[in-house]
Amino acid sequence: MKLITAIVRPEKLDAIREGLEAYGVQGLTVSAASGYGRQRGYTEVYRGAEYNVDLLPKIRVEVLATDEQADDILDVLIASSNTGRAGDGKVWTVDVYEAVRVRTGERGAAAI
Amino acid sequence: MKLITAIVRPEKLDAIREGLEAYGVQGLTVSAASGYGRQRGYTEVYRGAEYNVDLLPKIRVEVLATDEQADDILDVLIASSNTGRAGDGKVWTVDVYEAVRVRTGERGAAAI
Amino acid sequence: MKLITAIVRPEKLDAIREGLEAYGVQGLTVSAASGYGRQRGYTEVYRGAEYNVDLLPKIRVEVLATDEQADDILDVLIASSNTGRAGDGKVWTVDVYEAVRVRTGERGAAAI
Amino acid sequence: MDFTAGLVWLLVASAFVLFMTPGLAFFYGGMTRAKAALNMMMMSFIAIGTVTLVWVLWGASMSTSNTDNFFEIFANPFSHFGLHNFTDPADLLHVGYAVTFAIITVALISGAIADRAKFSAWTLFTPIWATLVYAPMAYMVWGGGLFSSTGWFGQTFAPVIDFAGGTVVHINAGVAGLILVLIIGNRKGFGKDPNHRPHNVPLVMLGAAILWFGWFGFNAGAAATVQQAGLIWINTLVAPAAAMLGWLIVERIRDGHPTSLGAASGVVAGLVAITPACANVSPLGAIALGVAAGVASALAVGLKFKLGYDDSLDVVGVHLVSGIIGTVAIGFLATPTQGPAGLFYGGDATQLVAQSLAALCSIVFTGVMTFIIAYPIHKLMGFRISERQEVAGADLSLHAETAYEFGVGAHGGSFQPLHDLITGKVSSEAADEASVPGKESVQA
Amino acid sequence: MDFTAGLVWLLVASAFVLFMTPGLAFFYGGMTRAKAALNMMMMSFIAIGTVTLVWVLWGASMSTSNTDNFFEIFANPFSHFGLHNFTDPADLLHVGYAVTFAIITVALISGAIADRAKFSAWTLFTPIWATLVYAPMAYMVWGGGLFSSTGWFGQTFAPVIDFAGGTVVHINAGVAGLILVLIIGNRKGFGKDPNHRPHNVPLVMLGAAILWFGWFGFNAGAAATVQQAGLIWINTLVAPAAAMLGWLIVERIRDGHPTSLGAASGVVAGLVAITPACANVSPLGAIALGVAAGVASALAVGLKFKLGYDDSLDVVGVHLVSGIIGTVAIGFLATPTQGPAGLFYGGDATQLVAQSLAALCSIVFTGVMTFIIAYPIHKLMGFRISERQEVAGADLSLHAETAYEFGVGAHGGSFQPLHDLITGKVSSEAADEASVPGKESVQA
Amino acid sequence: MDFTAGLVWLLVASAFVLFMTPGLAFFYGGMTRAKAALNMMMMSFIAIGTVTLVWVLWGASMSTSNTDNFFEIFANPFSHFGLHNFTDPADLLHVGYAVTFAIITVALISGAIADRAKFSAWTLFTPIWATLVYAPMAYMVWGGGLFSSTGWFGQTFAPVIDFAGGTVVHINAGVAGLILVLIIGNRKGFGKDPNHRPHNVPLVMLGAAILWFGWFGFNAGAAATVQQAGLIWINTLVAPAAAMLGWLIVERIRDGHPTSLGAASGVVAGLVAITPACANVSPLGAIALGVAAGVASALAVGLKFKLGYDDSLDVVGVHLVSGIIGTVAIGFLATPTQGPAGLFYGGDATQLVAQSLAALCSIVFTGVMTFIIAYPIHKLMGFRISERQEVAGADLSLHAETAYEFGVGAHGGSFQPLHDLITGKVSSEAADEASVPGKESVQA
Ligand SMILES: Nc1ncnc2c1ncn2[C@@H]1O[C@H](COP(=O)(O)OP(=O)(O)O)[C@@H](O)[C@H]1O
Ligand SMILES: Nc1ncnc2c1ncn2[C@@H]1O[C@H](COP(=O)(O)OP(=O)(O)O)[C@@H](O)[C@H]1O
Ligand SMILES: Nc1ncnc2c1ncn2[C@@H]1O[C@H](COP(=O)(O)OP(=O)(O)O)[C@@H](O)[C@H]1O
Repeated sequence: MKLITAIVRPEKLDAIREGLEAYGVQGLTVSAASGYGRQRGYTEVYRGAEYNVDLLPKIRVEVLATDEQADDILDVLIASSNTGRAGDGKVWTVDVYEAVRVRTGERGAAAI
Repeated sequence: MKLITAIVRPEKLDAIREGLEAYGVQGLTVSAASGYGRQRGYTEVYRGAEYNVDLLPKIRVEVLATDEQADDILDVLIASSNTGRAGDGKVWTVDVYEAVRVRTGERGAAAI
Repeated sequence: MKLITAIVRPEKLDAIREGLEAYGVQGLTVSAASGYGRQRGYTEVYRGAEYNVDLLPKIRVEVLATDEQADDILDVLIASSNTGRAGDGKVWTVDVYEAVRVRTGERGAAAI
Repeated sequence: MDFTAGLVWLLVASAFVLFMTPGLAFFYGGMTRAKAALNMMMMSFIAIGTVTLVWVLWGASMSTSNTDNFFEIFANPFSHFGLHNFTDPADLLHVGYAVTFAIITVALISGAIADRAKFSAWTLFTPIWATLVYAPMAYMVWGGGLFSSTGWFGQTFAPVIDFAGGTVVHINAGVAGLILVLIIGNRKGFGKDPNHRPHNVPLVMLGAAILWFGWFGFNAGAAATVQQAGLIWINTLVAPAAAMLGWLIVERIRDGHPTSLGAASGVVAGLVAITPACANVSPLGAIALGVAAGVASALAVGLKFKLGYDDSLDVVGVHLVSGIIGTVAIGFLATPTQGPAGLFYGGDATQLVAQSLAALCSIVFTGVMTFIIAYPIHKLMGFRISERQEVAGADLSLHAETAYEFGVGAHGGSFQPLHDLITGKVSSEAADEASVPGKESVQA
Repeated sequence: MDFTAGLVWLLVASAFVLFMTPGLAFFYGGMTRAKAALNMMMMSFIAIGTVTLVWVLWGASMSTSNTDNFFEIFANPFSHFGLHNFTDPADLLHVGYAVTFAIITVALISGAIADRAKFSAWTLFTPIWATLVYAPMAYMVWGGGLFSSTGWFGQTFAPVIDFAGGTVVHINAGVAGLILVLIIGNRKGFGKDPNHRPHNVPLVMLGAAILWFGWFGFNAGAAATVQQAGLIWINTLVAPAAAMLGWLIVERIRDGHPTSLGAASGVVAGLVAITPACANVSPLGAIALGVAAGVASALAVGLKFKLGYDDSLDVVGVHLVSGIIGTVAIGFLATPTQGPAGLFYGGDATQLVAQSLAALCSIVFTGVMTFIIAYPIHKLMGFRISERQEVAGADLSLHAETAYEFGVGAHGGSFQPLHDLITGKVSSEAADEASVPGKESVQA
Repeated sequence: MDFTAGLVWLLVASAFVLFMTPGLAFFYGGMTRAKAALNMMMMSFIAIGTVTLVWVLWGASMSTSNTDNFFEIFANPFSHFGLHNFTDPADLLHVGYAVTFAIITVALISGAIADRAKFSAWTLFTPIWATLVYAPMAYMVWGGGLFSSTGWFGQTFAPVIDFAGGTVVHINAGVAGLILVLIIGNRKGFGKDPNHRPHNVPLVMLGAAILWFGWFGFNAGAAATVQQAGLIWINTLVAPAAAMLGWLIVERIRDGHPTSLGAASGVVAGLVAITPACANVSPLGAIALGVAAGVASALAVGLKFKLGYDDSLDVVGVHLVSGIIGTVAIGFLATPTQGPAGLFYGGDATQLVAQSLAALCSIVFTGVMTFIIAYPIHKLMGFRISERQEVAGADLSLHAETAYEFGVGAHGGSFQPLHDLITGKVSSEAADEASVPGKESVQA
């Protein structure tokens, strides 16, 4: 199994959910994050002062997937969160050693 | 070493802490998340309108553990957060390549 | 590639960012967390009552890095967040199977 | 001239009523999503600015009785231009009281178009509407115009009883809100997106509390005698109290739980209903009126989803519906001691007919006039922000601010990712750097 | 009748006092956890609803002096039923002033049972308590009953001095709160769970500010002369100012840091203490009284943890303790210019005895009566929510709302996971789907 | 003495003005970072405590005209010590009105030193400053001292026109704020850290709303006639309305977006400017004055970054700048009906000179005196918290509290990690356990 983590623009959440649902993903986890990549380095004027800001709000979307589906889901995530501009974010995959559905205790692929 | 991540019901935090402490776990990390799995699809009425809601609040509990303890801790987490109903959540384990205790710089199992 | 995760004191964020920038890291992700390790067990008096508190606020800093740089970055993170006292936190590293830059679709080391 | 007790009360009451408009800003602001809360409040604040200027310059003149009027619809705007030519020592106090009504009526409208109105369009709309709709309505009902005892309508049917503004304020604002919704359309996700729930209910309750407090000035400020003041005070307490209970009972039965948003809304509905009737019904009548308004508005606010128009913060459901109820109820509930008796007190149907017709007339007048004002604005400059601005939130995209910044965590400032959206400055280099899909230009 | 200056002040003061109850809602609401904040505020709001109706229907009648009374405890509830038969032009104004006191007294009680009271039980409790406890107390002290100059107590000992409600309001509410706590029990985690800290201290401070503002009406509203009004005004400023300093000094010494919750609480303690005494002590006396109240209440609020009863928001520690201090202090600090002199001003102990006995009597009366009302409610319908509802938060489980929804992030609405808890509707299929352990039925 | 209408208004106005100081606390508190919001509000609250005591004890005496004064700078502090020896029935009412001005003037200063002042030092500073700076200023301008018609300045140039406190309140507070900034230095990250943005803009707007509401009492409370009261009321509405528009237009042109922080600040700037002039300019004059103040202050608040002094919440940019504008504008805009005419109304330059000189004198007087008071405090006990306390936030480190605790999530209480920082108690064992780098001792 794989865990796919995407750090992407908050406004892309709806698109991602639609994309994943279309592909048939049954669940996901979302949380708030912030960060910077190459898009760093805005100057914002507020009440006469100039501020450099680089931590921008992002969301973290995590999807647990079987090894077979992982690649496709990665593609879905990228496709649905891409705008073509800096700040689009990162997606990465790690190997999952074990996964369990709490309700039933099912393990492995059955747990997803 | 392993990192065990549990995405579970917020109200289970106390039970989880008690379970882990009873087992002898010395530390954990908690953060806020939300998500959906199979429990998706409520209809909520608010001020005369019906809304579909599917992102429900969860907490993420993470525990760093030695390979030997990982399985037991997984079981503790599942046992203490199970209610038997959809929405109970997921627990998964990934391999950790290296872990360090910041205060002392100890590495590996000693860092846990 | 590696993903390095640090659970550290919130007030260390600036030091960490400076440390990473000095080393040449181009991006990072930050989120809020809380937890306890060995520093657990304060008693706080509030309005005449004594409370035991053990979940303390932390931040989670995540950096995606190539295998070569991972060790150095680990050291940078530890050095910049260390105070020598309990509560300093944990840093751990996991293997990353795949990483993608959403904007360009670049994969692997090029995505970092 | 030395102070008299009545004028001191007027002075105090005027401050009370002015306080209501910020109160409304909190009431409305708490009900929107967090990302459009400031914009919502700004619509009320800017109305204080623009309407005050209008009123001082020509509005007061237009709504004040004098021999020189335009078909009993409004008075000469220039006879007291800039508040000149007032001779009675108390005249400025009366103007001060009157302007607070003009302000809040305009501000009330904004609730219908939460989250999506262009701030510049709204800023333009407010002085025009105050001039062409509010000032005439005030003149017609209170200034000696059409509906007053000397006007054609008043003489033909009966002078309208509208002590503190059922037609002038609430029906007026409610209709205007409805027209604006029809022109600018629904919020994205209307009736589907659960995030449209209020983001800060304590703020809503604070707004309701300030409104209620100020409403004692609103209703009782013009009381002529101690008896009348006492009656109005009691009614202004009793009707909203009863309406709150009415609203909560509807919720309890229909949805299973009484909500605090319902309590706050019920209070406002009761206040709206008692406004025209406050000097003409007994305390028991006020209870009945309150319950009726609370129940009716509680049921009405759900209708918008069925009918498909997004009156976001229920200006129609609360102000129009309860405003009509209060205005018409006078025909039934008016006690003979304070004027013509209503049907339930042995009067005939004259007053009921007059009240109903007047309500109808003001609906038509305001509807038409508001359309005539707002539609060209919408066509010429656009009354609505772009979808992208709406998704980003009106606060960020129009005001370059966010309402809250609690971030214990790590956010360097959540208003940044929309840098170009805010500033409208997208250099070609910045366009690449900026996290922005398009180059839409932005106007607040 | 034309306005008089005194009646205008009464009119204004009544609005001030009504504003206090929402103020209290914010004061209390900010002090609870976020997940029960709305419920806390709703307890005050609903009290405005129910007590207003009680008062208009029979409460005003019960507390107004007339020849027809029940053992000097309350007057005939039907002589002015529905506010009929009032003849003086100013009567309704006086009723308006009086009802605001009844409302806030009832609302005050709710602080003792934060986070865990069943809303339906509270809603039922309020009109009964207002009828059987508040109205009699008001009659006995202010309406010509037992403790007044014509009553048995007043003639035997001395008429109680209680200008604005040390016994009627604060001791009364404090005792009632204590009894309710003993009946319904402590919050889960009482004295152990650090999350019981206030969730929004600025809201607490706003509440305190509104309370202070309104308290000028509360204390001075019934002033008979300009001198008295001036004295009361000054005392209503000075005593809370001194009490705030007293409280903060206790905190600084005991805990090492002066808190803003302490400042807000100190202000309220000082206001409570000066309430009965405001017309009878000098400004320097008010300073002394304020410091005493601030110090005493600061020390008292910690006691509940030792004694093990969960007076959640310190109704006992602040209102009962400082209410007693203010009531009894009159026996020492009363200046001879305003009535009988206190011990420190050369008077004898008569007044001190009368004040102390009256305080005692009202403690006993209210304690017994509150028990008689609340215990059956608790037995019959339950005065407390289930543990699961308490853990989920009273807002979600009783009102299907959350106070805040700031979520920039991703929460589709945090009130969902308790769908069945809220609606009580668990279909067998939904029961499986729903994230809910039990099938407990829910009543708000 | 029976109530008179004028005295009832004074009574009400005093409560209005007292309400302004908590209003200011919210205005300022919302503008700071979340982690110092309570500390900010506490600076206002504690000022109510300390200044009230000062005023009751000797301040009222020092600022009240009597034959026994010190070089026309202040009156005998002991002649009315503890408010003794007042003979007029209305005297205490006038004292009540006056003390509210003293309180808010002191509180205003705190905005300049947000986020970094030591609370104990501030607590010490306030009564001394109220005694040595505010009371003399009040005496010199309003009490019969230097600048009044009987004082040397008044007789040499002309009596200063300062109806409600352009010099006494706003220039005074603005200069004091500037001196404190120069003494204690800038916030860490000043001009660079975007987290210095306001953490709760609705709270700022609430503060502005309460200030505006109260300001009707502030400006009109001392009105002598109905005409004057009407004029002042209108001007107190018009000037801030115009100033809000002025400020927003500057923002729109310069930054591309009108902000709600700008609207709130504009309102306050307009209120400041009209304060001295409210009884002496026409409504049209008030519009002009308001626009000028709004534009000037909007431009001024940006200057601090250029000049490098961290007047955190713009006490200088708003109160000093608009205070000077209002004071000096009288020389141009004063209408002849209310006193000497200004230049634009055919008067000569006498008044303009007097106004300008008086503004200058008060700048110098306050500047010197504030330095003499604050510098020793800074040297002896430190006026500034440690950098570590500043980073942790003044709320946690000085008051052991956090403003908000919304945590649906998991935070057991965000004030813990600084256990020793708060308590100052670091046992050697705890020192190891505690998550704390140093052993700094802490004083709130
Ligand atoms: N090396 C990294 N490690 C962890 N997170 C990163 C890294 N680089 C970028 N991110 C995350 O991705 C988000 C988007 O970054 P972006 O500017 O699109 O990066 P890039 O253009 O370098 O791919 C950042 O806000 C940050 O949260
Ligand atoms: N495939 C998945 N990937 C990531 N998170 C998931 C996934 N499925 C479920 N979750 C997380 O687990 C939580 C509980 O899901 P639940 O409805 O109990 O799932 P299931 O019944 O499918 O096991 C969800 O709110 C979500 O945060
Ligand atoms: N075993 C663990 N698993 C997950 N997170 C941990 C663990 N131990 C500690 N942490 C995290 O590290 C933070 C700092 O812990 P700390 O007291 O410094 O740990 P220690 O002293 O044991 O290294 C905690 O607040 C918690 O978030």
